[in-house]
Amino acid sequence: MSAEWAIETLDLSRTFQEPRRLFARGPRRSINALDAVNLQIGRGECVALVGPNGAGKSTLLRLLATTVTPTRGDACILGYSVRSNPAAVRRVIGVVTGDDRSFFWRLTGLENLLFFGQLQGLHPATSHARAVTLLEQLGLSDAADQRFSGYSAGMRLRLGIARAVLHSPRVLLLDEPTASLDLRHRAQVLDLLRASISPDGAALIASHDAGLAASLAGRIVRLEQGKVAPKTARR
Amino acid sequence: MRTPAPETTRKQPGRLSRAAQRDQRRFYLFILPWLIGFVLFQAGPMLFAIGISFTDWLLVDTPVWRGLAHYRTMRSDAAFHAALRNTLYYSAASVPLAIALSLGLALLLNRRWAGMSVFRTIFFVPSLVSGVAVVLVWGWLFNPRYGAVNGLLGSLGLPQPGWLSDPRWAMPTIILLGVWSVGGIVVVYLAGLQNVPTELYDAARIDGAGRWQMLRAITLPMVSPVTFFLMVMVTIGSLQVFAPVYVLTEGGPRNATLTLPLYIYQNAFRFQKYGYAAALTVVLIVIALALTLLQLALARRWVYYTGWSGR
Amino acid sequence: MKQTHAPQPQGTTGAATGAGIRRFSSPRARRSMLHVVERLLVYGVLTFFAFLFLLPLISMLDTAFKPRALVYSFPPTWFSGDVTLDNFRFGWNALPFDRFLLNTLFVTSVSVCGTVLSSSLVGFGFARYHARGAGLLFMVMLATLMIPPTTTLIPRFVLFAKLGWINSYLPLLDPTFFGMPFFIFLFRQFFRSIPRDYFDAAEIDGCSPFGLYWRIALPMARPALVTSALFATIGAWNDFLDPLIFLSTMDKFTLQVGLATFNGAYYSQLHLLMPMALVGIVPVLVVVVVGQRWILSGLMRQVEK
Amino acid sequence: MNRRLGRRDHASVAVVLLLLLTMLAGCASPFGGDEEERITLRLGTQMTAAELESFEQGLAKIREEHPEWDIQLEQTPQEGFVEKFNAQIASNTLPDIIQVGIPHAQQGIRQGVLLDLTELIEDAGFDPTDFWPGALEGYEKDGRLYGIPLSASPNVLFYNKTIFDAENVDYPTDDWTFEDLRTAAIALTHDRNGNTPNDPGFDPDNVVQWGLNAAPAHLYSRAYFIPFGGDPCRNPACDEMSFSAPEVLEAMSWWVDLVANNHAAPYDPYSGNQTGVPGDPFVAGLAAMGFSGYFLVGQLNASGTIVYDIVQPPAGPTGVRATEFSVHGFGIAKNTKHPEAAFELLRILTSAEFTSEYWAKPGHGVPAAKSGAQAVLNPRFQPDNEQAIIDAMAYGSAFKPFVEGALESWLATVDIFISVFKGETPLAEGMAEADRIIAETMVRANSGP
Repeated sequence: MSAEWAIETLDLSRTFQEPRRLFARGPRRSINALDAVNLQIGRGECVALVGPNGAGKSTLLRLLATTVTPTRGDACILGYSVRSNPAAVRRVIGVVTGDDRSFFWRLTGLENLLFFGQLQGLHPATSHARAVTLLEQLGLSDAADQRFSGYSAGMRLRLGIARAVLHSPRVLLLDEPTASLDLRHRAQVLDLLRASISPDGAALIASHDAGLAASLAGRIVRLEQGKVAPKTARR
Repeated sequence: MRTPAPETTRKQPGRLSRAAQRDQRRFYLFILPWLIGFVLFQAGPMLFAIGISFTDWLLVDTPVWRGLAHYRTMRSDAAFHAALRNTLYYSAASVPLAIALSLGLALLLNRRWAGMSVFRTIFFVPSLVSGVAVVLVWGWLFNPRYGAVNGLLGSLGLPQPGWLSDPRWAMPTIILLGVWSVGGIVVVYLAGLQNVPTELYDAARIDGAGRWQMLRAITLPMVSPVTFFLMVMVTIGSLQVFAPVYVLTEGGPRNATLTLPLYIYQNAFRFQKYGYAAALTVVLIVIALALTLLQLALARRWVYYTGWSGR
Repeated sequence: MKQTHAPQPQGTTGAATGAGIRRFSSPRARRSMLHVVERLLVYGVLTFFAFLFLLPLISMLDTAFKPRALVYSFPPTWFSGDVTLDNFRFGWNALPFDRFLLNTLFVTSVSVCGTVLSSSLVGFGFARYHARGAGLLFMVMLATLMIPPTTTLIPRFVLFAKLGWINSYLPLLDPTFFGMPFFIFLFRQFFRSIPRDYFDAAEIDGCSPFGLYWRIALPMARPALVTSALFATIGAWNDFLDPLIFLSTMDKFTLQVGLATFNGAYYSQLHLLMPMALVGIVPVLVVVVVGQRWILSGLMRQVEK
Repeated sequence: MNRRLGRRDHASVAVVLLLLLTMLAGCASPFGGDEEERITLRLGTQMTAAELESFEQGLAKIREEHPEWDIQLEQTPQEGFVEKFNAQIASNTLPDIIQVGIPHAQQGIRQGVLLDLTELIEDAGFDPTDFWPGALEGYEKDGRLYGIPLSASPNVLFYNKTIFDAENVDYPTDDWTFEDLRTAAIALTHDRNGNTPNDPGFDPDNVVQWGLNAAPAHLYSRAYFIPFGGDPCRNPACDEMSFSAPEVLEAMSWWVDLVANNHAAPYDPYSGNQTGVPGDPFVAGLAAMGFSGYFLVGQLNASGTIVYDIVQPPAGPTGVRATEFSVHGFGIAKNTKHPEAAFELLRILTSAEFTSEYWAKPGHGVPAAKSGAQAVLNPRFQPDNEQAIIDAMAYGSAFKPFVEGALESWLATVDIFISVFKGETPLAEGMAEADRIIAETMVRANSGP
């Protein structure tokens, strides 16, 4: 299956319902986190996703990463629909989320990468070599054999980036990849990301970091209240 | 899980650091309620039971010192041997059965489909109904002549065992009855499954993990502290199986369902041999302690605690 | 709105609707087939087990609602179709069940509060702090669970008789405020699956040890909290031996002791025992249904994020 | 920051301690005391709900007539009575008056916690000869009386009229001998092809209807042996037993014959060999006859599905009859502060007037006082022949043996009886083994504390 766009969304919407509470009165509130977003990202493109907190950036990334299913609409990544073929989508994407609970806290950084490499179906030797290289590129070599629970916030984030690019995915979905990084590590991350964007794929980066957007992204998309803000849709 | 990395946090042998001293103080502060309660309500009766095991006592007189006589009696007591054998048999069969079944059911129930809450409640109901009423009902259901169970088996053309009246079937029947109240374990497992971070599943799913892989690599290790808890508790509970054998079989037929707790009860309240009953209790506690220590020792190999260094 | 569209296998009008885009996802049919099969399988297995689990309850219901004569007829008749509420009426009036229910409610609510508060506190101590002797104490605590309750019954009765507590609720309620081993262990296990960082971070922010327990540990172990409350409720509600021994007069009886009064050595009033046993289940059933929702509300919260 | 932490530390300690102190303070609350001069009498019962209902009516009347007494009813369900009784003995807190059956009365006597009533009886001019001797003997030891029976129900022969009619067999009569019983039992037994045990093609593995549901299943089955002249008890207290004495073996062989050769009675001690338990063939309408106590009357009348009547237990070859009582009665705690008042209350509770009004008429049992026995005659309900019960009272006796090791001997020998009846062990060999075990388990009781 081929597709013109690396990432394409059609009326992509997601509504969240307030969690059911005991003794709550009245109907449950629902929140439109994302409201009919239409977006096309071309091959080889790197797009920065900006907007205030709560604008729906994370939701959009989660929808594209197939961890949340759309309420309405659909999105395609390299022609694969997140709705009907999430397995195929997962094979082509690499994701960074800020969640440090997505690692095994009692395993070392390297062990964590090897575990996820194994899930991705990489050959153990390949996986190990690639993990060691990535850890070095991200300045984590010294901490490779240290338990994840002992990592600082910045180290956790960098390990997350290593995990995202471990299997050389064609499409990168990054949520705040440079938050809480010092300048040296930020530069390392930017270098790695620049090198990791495949000409055949794309990268979508949600960030508050204006510099990152400027240096990495060819285009900025602005989300406001779950919608694409019209003026900034194209640069 | 895999090889443990060297501990990075402080830990030096010998004299306690100030932090360790502070930890120590706080530890005792937190467990103070239990310590007080233990000394007030439990230590006494426990020591009393152990003490009585070296004596003959008839409730009203002063206990007569018998030394280890009761423990020597056990060696040649055929009923005790039967009770020991039956109790271990019950544990060995019912613990894995209960754990596996409840984990399986919890995994099936842990989804947001319609009707799941109904199923969850249904599985929990048998553990709500306790006491004589339900044991009597078991008696009816498994009555070899008129019971619904044999009626059902008969209409399916299957053999109809004598259940509780057949020495070969009696213990399996009791085990089956025990599994019925597995609903409580299911609920603990459900709570444990709730504590597994969904982020970990998301990350693994994005990285292409299948269901089987996620179950083996994430769910099982993440609920392993709960599994460990349940294994210890279910084992201890299985060593105390009493109500069904007491009400339904009184240990029969031919001692096939005589369990250690029932034999202890019979000695204390039927035969008025309190000393011997206490000695049997000590043996039961020793067995339970040994099994628990074994489980604790093995736990290091398979129980995964997030972020806590093992003890 | 968009004008162009990605080339699609089947060709499209280009209408930017959810329905339009769905067409370029051919594996959908197969996937939903799998989905249906999975659902059927899961529901099938669950229904099978549900039937097995409900058998005794069905039998009880059947007994409770059928006319007295049929209760004692053998071989038993199942679902005669003859339904009556007489058994409930006679059962309710045979003994002061309203009193029993109130007593049980009181005993249960106090002991649940005691159990959950004290056990979570102690469990936190065991989970969070390293100390000399902690391992030994933990084993001692577990050891108290290993004694068959009938063995310590007489020494306990002697103790409470000396204190003058017989025929009061103190022997039932008091121990619950000093931590129940089962629940201590449960809380320890759940607290240990909370990453240590949360506590370290809070401690650095000036949180007191009690604050760590109250504001970090308890909220994060909400499923455990609800689970233990649930178990404490059921345990206290169904407790039989202790109330039976420590309570003497009918005005103090709990439900289970009252129920046992229908059961004699020679002759049991099954037609009254079964309906009243069912009535006794109802309050705990409500607690279970509500409690389970609470345990699982964690799941909803995660999705919300 | 450290100091602040410290303060919070203390605060949490304070909270915990406060909690504990509150609890301890609550614990210290004393038991209610007596302010008046009324005599407090604790009355311990172990009744079922139905028994309590009528008993409390009677008690209300007593309270009215004796305002000087403050009677506190302490009820324990029968299921937990043993535990409570023992705990009360150990803590020296037995109620002033306590309801006990024979085994527990005998335990209380052995342990010296029941009051010897002999003097009180004499002082009060109370006449124990108005009680059936078989009911009274359960409360006796060495010629002293420690309790008074309230009710005593003998086992009688129940028969299902419908089955007798269908098989065209004459109903049992009070003159029956055990040979009449055997003949009828064989005629009433059927396999699923309709053959009786006397027919050539009889299939003993597929019996669908039994003639009799009874067999001596354990060492308490004394009444099954006595009519044949084979009482296994060797002395009045029955703390010596023999099942291998020739006359006992002969009596036993009659029963083995009935079960193993005539196939006229089922042998399945764990699912309803005893008549009156749920699932037993007589109550199910699948056995023509069965031995049971008075309690079965209430149960059968409640279901109303079985048309039946009763007769006395059959006589043995020499005309001897025997039956056993299930007895309930009251004793007085040795440490009671008010022995006279307690005895007066006990006397009222066991009097013919009280027991016939509040025990026999509601159908709970037969008054142990002879003058109250007529109260069981009830023309309105089945059975018609209630007189059989009163007649059986005369030769009824208490369940024996009384001794401490008896329950242990019983449990230890049950299997031997099974294997003898199943033909796995020869009769003489099995009974010799039973004697060996009985001698061993009863030895402690005989040597005594």
